[in-house]
Amino acid sequence: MKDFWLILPIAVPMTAAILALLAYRSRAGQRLISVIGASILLLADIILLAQVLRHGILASQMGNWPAPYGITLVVDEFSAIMLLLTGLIGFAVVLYSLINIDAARESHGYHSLFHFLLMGVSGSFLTGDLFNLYVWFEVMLVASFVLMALGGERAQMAGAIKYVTLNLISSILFLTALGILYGLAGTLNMADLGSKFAEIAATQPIGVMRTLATLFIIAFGIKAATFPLFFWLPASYHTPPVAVSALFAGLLTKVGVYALIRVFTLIFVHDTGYTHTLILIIAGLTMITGVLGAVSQNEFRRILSFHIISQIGYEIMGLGLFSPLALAASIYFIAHHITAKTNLFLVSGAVQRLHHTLDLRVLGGMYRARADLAMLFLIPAMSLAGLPPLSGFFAKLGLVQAGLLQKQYLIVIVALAVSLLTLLSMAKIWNEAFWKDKEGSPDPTSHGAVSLRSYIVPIGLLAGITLAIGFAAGPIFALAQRAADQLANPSMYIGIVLHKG
Amino acid sequence: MGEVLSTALLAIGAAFSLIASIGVLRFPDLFIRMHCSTKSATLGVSFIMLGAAVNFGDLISFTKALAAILFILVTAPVGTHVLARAAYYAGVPLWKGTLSDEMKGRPD
Amino acid sequence: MTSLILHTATRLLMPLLLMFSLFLLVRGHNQPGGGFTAGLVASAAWAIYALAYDAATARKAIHIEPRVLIGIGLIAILFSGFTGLLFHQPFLAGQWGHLKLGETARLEIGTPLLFDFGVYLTVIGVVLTIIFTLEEE
Amino acid sequence: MLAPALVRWRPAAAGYLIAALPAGLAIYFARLLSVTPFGGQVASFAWAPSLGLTFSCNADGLSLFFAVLISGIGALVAFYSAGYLAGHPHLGRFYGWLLMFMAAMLGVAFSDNLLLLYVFWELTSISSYMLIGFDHEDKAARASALQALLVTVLGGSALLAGAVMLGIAGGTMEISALVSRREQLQSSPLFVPALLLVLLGAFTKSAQFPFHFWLPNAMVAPAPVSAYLHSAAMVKAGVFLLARTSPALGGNETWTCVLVAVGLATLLIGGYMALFQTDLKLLLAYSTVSALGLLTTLIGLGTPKALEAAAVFLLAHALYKGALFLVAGAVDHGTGMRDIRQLGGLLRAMPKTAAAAAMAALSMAGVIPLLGGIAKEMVYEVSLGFGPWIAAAVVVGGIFFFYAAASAVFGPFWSNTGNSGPSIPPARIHEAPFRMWSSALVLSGSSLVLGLLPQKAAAPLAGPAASAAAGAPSSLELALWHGMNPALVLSLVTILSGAGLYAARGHVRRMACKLAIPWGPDAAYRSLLQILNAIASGLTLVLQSGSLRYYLIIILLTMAGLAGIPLIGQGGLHWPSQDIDARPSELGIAVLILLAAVIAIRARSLLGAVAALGAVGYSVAMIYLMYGAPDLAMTQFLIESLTVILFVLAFYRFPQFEDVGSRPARLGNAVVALLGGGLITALVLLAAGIQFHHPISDYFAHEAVPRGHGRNLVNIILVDFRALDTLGETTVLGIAGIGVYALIKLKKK
Amino acid sequence: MLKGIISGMLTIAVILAFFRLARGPSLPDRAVALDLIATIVIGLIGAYAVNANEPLFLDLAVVLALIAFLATVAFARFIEKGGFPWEKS
Amino acid sequence: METVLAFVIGGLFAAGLYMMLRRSLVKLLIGFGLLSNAVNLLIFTAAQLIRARSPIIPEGEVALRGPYADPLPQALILTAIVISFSVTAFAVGLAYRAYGAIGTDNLDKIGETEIS
Amino acid sequence: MILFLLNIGLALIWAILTGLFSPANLAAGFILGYFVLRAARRIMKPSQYFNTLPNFFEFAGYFIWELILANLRLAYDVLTPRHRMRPRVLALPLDTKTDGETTLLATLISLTPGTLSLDVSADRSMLYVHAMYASDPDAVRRAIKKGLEKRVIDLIRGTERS
Ligand code: NA
Ligand code: NA
Repeated sequence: MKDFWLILPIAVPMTAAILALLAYRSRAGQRLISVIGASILLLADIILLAQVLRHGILASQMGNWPAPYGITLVVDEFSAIMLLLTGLIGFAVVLYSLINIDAARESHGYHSLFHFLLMGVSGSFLTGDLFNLYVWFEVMLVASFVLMALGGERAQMAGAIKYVTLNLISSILFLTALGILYGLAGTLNMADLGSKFAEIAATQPIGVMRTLATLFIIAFGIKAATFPLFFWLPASYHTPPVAVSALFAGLLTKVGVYALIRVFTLIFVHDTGYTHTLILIIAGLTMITGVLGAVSQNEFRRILSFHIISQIGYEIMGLGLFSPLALAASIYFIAHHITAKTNLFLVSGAVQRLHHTLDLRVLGGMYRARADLAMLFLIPAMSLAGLPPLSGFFAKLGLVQAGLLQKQYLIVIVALAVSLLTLLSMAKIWNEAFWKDKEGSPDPTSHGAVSLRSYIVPIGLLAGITLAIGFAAGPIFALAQRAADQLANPSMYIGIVLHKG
Repeated sequence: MGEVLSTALLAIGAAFSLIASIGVLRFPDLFIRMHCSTKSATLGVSFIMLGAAVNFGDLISFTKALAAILFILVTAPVGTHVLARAAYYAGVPLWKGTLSDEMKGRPD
Repeated sequence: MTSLILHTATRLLMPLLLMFSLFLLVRGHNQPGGGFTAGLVASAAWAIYALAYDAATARKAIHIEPRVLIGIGLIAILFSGFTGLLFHQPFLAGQWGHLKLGETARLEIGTPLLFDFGVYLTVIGVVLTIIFTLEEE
Repeated sequence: MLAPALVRWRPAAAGYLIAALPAGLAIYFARLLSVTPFGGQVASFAWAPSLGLTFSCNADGLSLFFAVLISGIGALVAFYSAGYLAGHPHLGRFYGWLLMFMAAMLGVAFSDNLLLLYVFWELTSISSYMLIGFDHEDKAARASALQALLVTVLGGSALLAGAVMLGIAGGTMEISALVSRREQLQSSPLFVPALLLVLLGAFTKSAQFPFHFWLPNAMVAPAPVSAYLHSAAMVKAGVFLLARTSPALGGNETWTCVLVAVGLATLLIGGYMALFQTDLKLLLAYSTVSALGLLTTLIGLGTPKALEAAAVFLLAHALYKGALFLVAGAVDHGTGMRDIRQLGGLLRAMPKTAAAAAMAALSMAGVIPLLGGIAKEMVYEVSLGFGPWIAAAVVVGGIFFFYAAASAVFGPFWSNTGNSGPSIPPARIHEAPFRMWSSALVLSGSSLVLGLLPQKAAAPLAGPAASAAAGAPSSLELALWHGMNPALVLSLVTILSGAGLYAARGHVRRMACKLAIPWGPDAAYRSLLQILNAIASGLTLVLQSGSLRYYLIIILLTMAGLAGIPLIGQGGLHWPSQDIDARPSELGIAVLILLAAVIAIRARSLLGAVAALGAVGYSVAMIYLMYGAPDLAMTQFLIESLTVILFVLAFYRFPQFEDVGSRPARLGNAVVALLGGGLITALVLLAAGIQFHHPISDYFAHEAVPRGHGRNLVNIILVDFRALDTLGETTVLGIAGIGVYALIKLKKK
Repeated sequence: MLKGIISGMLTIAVILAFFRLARGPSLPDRAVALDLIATIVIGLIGAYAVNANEPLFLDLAVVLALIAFLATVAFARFIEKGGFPWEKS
Repeated sequence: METVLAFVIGGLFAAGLYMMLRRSLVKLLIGFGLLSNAVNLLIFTAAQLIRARSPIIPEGEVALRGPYADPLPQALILTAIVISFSVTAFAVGLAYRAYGAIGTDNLDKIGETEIS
Repeated sequence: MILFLLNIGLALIWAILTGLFSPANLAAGFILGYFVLRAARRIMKPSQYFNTLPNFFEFAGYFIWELILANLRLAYDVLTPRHRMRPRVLALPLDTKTDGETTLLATLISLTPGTLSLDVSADRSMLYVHAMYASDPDAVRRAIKKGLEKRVIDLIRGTERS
């Protein structure tokens, strides 16, 4: 049965994508397929998490070829959490897309591409093979390339070109690292690598291993948008339709973070004094540059885009600290960030729907006109700034505790300062778009004429989840800790992939 | 015996190929160069294929070599024709030593 | 293009090339070839056709919308993967049977071949989609 | 939460109903206080136990004392607001935030867990942000709200870090447990930094110098908000925190020195700033800052007596300052202005408000029998015990209080007209509505009642608080009259000097204005924000320059630097030891590849470059062929040709390449490119130098025929052993096909 | 030895054709050069098949011939459509 | 040969990167094409070069004996080739479309839209 | 009928290519060929190439010999420093009737000494040829008409009759 559940997160979106492709003549059909597909995916991800919680790490050997010869799909709790988040974001954004994506984009394959993207993301979280991870990366990337560029004119094209180019460089570097790694280790199965790597590392000059590790850090770092490799993100995320930005904001960089965490807890764990310190330094710089970028911006979505970067810094800070608590905090942070950031993008879409702009200098009067939307903005925004009792607070708290416990005071100071600056820029959005009066604004009640009901549903759903992650911080953080414990003690993972699975 | 024949065929083929290259590099205009690439190169490759077939000596290799030769013989002149025709209409100049052009001024 | 010679030659070459592509596909499991190469050869054949005439003529000749071909190809791949699950094995576990062809010869047939066929169709669908699209611009 | 709905449903009654809730709570807490004079934890459940966050409440004297204040004054303020904001379209939202604030304050008061306290602490910051910015169309209101938020959350962050460090040092986050581990805690090396961080949190919240500036700026808020948050409740949260943690953290030199120094500085600077304020609310705000400084000083002194004095003074201050802010609101409401130089003679027009004002002002001035008088006596008495300097400072503070009370109330209500400038036409002045003056009157009346009944009413409130803060039970003795003692002398000095100062107020203001320093923390805050914005914009402009080339260069340099340095520095550069074993034709192909690459670079025509790319691809295919990879070669030939055709198909109408850029730029790019290439060469040399046996492939070679049913290992790997890769790869291909179609077909009409 | 010379001759032939490719001057010139390169590479593969004793490689020859034809037709088509205006000498 | 190829790969990398650093969109794509080839060659080389039989089991035998080329990197490269072809095809479409939307091939002229 | 023969031809090619002449494999080839033809039917106009397949091979063999002769002359020209060619573009009136005949002729002209087909006129009455050694244009024309064209027509029509 586990073989069945394990393949679903790949097979369901793939099926949905194919069916949506075949239904190219019927827009309604595509929409229906899309929603049903996303719902089933969410359901499957929930069941998978439940299975993992009940039975522990699950593995399925594709093609019935034992590891390390074939490709293994593995789900530990970390993967299961990431998958669930994928399903969730997919579901919310599909609902949102129904109103946010125009008919032309829909009839030109939007839904199909959407599900291909989910397929790539899910595959990345499932696979236990490093080269297969590259393949899933590419599935996700190419789908995202198309979504990024689809239907765009000048600005969107300019953004897409940068997005595509820099991500291609990342793929090239990843492939380079893979080639070298295969040359050294003769295997690509991550568990196999994990079990052999101590031995390999011992026989090689330290510089070799460090260079290899660095290549992975850079390749994944570009995907995850860390300092100083993040340029593609702010260059592009504000250009496509909001639903697309929201999906990207939620999922894409997280795959890079996931890959970093996976590889640097399973394989490269023999020189943490170098590798993880490097990651920690990158984390700090990422936070700082990201948040400063956000502070410098005056456009809703651009601010959010830069904040993705600074939040990525937090997410890999836990990896850099490399203790079970820190990893747990990172995992919790990822869950929090995916939900909150996607939601903020969704809110920006609703704002754009009302005002046809996202320029804060022009926007205004939203609090007066749309208190419901305002409150739904406040929840993820304050959460992002790490204010209690919202999810972001617990994420920050975990990292701060982990950092202080390891006497990494500098990174803690950075984390707290960046959180304050995050608050500053969230408050800036609030001040400008919601509090300020719109200059020469038409009757604010005219906003009421534009129905936002269909926007409110997915936004409310995600806001509810943000609240839930905060209020149920105890059990959810405990879950993150279990996942982190599995990461910190990879022997079980290795054992299940190589012997039992 | 087979090996000698095979090597000879290969050598002849290689020589023709080299000649084709030199011709394409040396000849004064496109159309004259095309004579080279169509005839010499095609022949050269055909010899090499034959040489390979002789070398392996089995039916399958022979069939394959023949199939390749046939294919090249069909495609090479057609390709040259299409290209020459397009080039002519695109105004690629003839060598100054060309004596006459009876195609000139045709409407299509 | 309006070249009589090219048109005639293309009509001659098309079946040969398609045949050759099937040949590459079928023997790919044992010799160089396989779905991807075969698919490229087949699409090259259609591409020549599209260039010799035009994309609209080629579309008419091929009967089926190339994008649908992509879908069918991917479905074949997915289907070959799911048969493993039907036999309580993991996804993509190959299932084999054979057809007796005379006394000694027998043709082995298995889901990996279906998989390869899916690759073949997808490749054709993709290359044709791209070439037709660009050609129609 | 329901408040907005309630207001919409029954606007008139909403004020009463909403005020009833905190009023009921106040009575409940007061009763509880009389039952549990020195309490402990009453409830606890885990919230996020692994992070040390439990929902544990401690209902001791201190928390109940605060709870009574918070809910009692809250009830009055809520009631008052119904009048002050009558008919305001967003009254419902106002109540929502107000009640949320109140709940958060109560949470602060009852938290026993440091993190839980922090949770509520920040909730007060957010609700205060919303309340300060209530008139959000006003730019100043937005700016002030943001300022208050940033300053308090800055402190909050410090508090958080401090709390976590205390938790690490003490092994628990429960304050009550920390008290019992005081020795262990205070001997930890983490203690002093943790303490300083916690204090920073408290200081920002309680507007201690140099973080006091947000408080006067927050006066843009509606009067009830000023009364509640910025005099009675929120700003006391910092003081509360000090009191709450003093048993655990106090009693050492750092604690005393920092608190007393900061407290006194705040006391004096606040009072001094109050001297030249002409805006009624600003005047009150600075005197609040000053009072908060006094409270901090007292807690810093830390003796039981000092803590008692602090409790009583806190109570007195909450009552009179809250009342005065309400009065200020009424004045503003009735006259439309707040400039004390222009206000005058309001007594006649607003007698009820005047009565409230008078009582509050007398309490503030420290006049017996109001509670403020008693408090002041106690403060003086305590301060005298700590030497002349502290006593002198405290007395100066008292003089400032007196001056401020007189300016705020005597001038506007009793002096005949404004001191200067035009006065408002009396006709437009009107008494505040019932809900407003009654609230103010009740609040200031309490000062009188508690002052008259010190032992019966005030002591039971403040006493348990003081004991809880001291960490030991004590019995607070309050009396109206202590007889002639040094404190009384000081009081008289205070009153006389205060009166003198007020009489000379014109000179004082002018003098103070001359002495006023043009820069201060407020200016520092603004320039800090400006610098931040400048740095942010500058850095972002530099980093996110918009040039793809620049991005690529940075990424490549990062790669070359990060990956190259360990390679060079820590061994890894590897020169091949074996002979270069290459056949001539292989060498020829190698040369061809490099030659084609050079042609691709130098090509002026698109086609030349594309053809060169094709040549590279063909040559690479030949290498595959030579090393036993026919499948690869075949695919590569096909793909490479198809790529060339695609390029041609798409770009045949493109213009010729434009000029290639300046020579230095090209040179720079070439260096970057060569660095990248060099690194890769080094890596390949290294990887190829390690001869790794490949057992995995032997498995394929043995399983292919029996279980893979085929002979071409590469193909079997593709469709069987690693079919999942191929599935993904084919999907990528499919997406690309759909993508090109969609991208090109979908165009704006 | 002789086999090496044969491969060498073919490689030289490719390089020479390459010069024509780079030099042009017209687009059809380049196309002819490309076609020639493809053809010679077919020969190279045949020779290499003999060298390596791998009859399998002969299949590649057919594939390459097909591809060379495709490329030529494509170029001709674009020349006819008036592409690469700047390529006309 | 590994040594020679190491320099070939490095050279291709450098050439590809240099091409990507030019201003032209099309050159960028060609640069990517060079890089892709370089990377595939890198995998091929790093995994060990064996001048030997193709990994195809002869008729009548059940397993490969003697030295043979490692089929796994070949399969990986095949996958990488297909993926980079897909990406290239898409990028070509994108460049074509971008040229239509922006009206230039010059990358320096399309980059000013990032800071608000 | 033509299609049927073509189908058999494809089956044979299949068998040759796969190198397995078992009845089953031939049947498989036939079935595959059937589908190929079905797919290609729309583009195939009825024509007669495949019933002359064996002759075609023979014919091709003959021209390979011609090709060798042509190349020797060309090689001489390539390898000697002076260009001795006398190129012309000639118009050649056609007697071929079908597209197939014309195509075959044009192809062969390109493969034989000194001549290269450039284009067929729109009314298919004229073939334009680039000739390398054409000091006397009419001689070239005559040679083609008497030699190649006649052979092509004979080959195709002759076979058709038999
Ligand atoms: Na590639
Ligand atoms: Na790639």
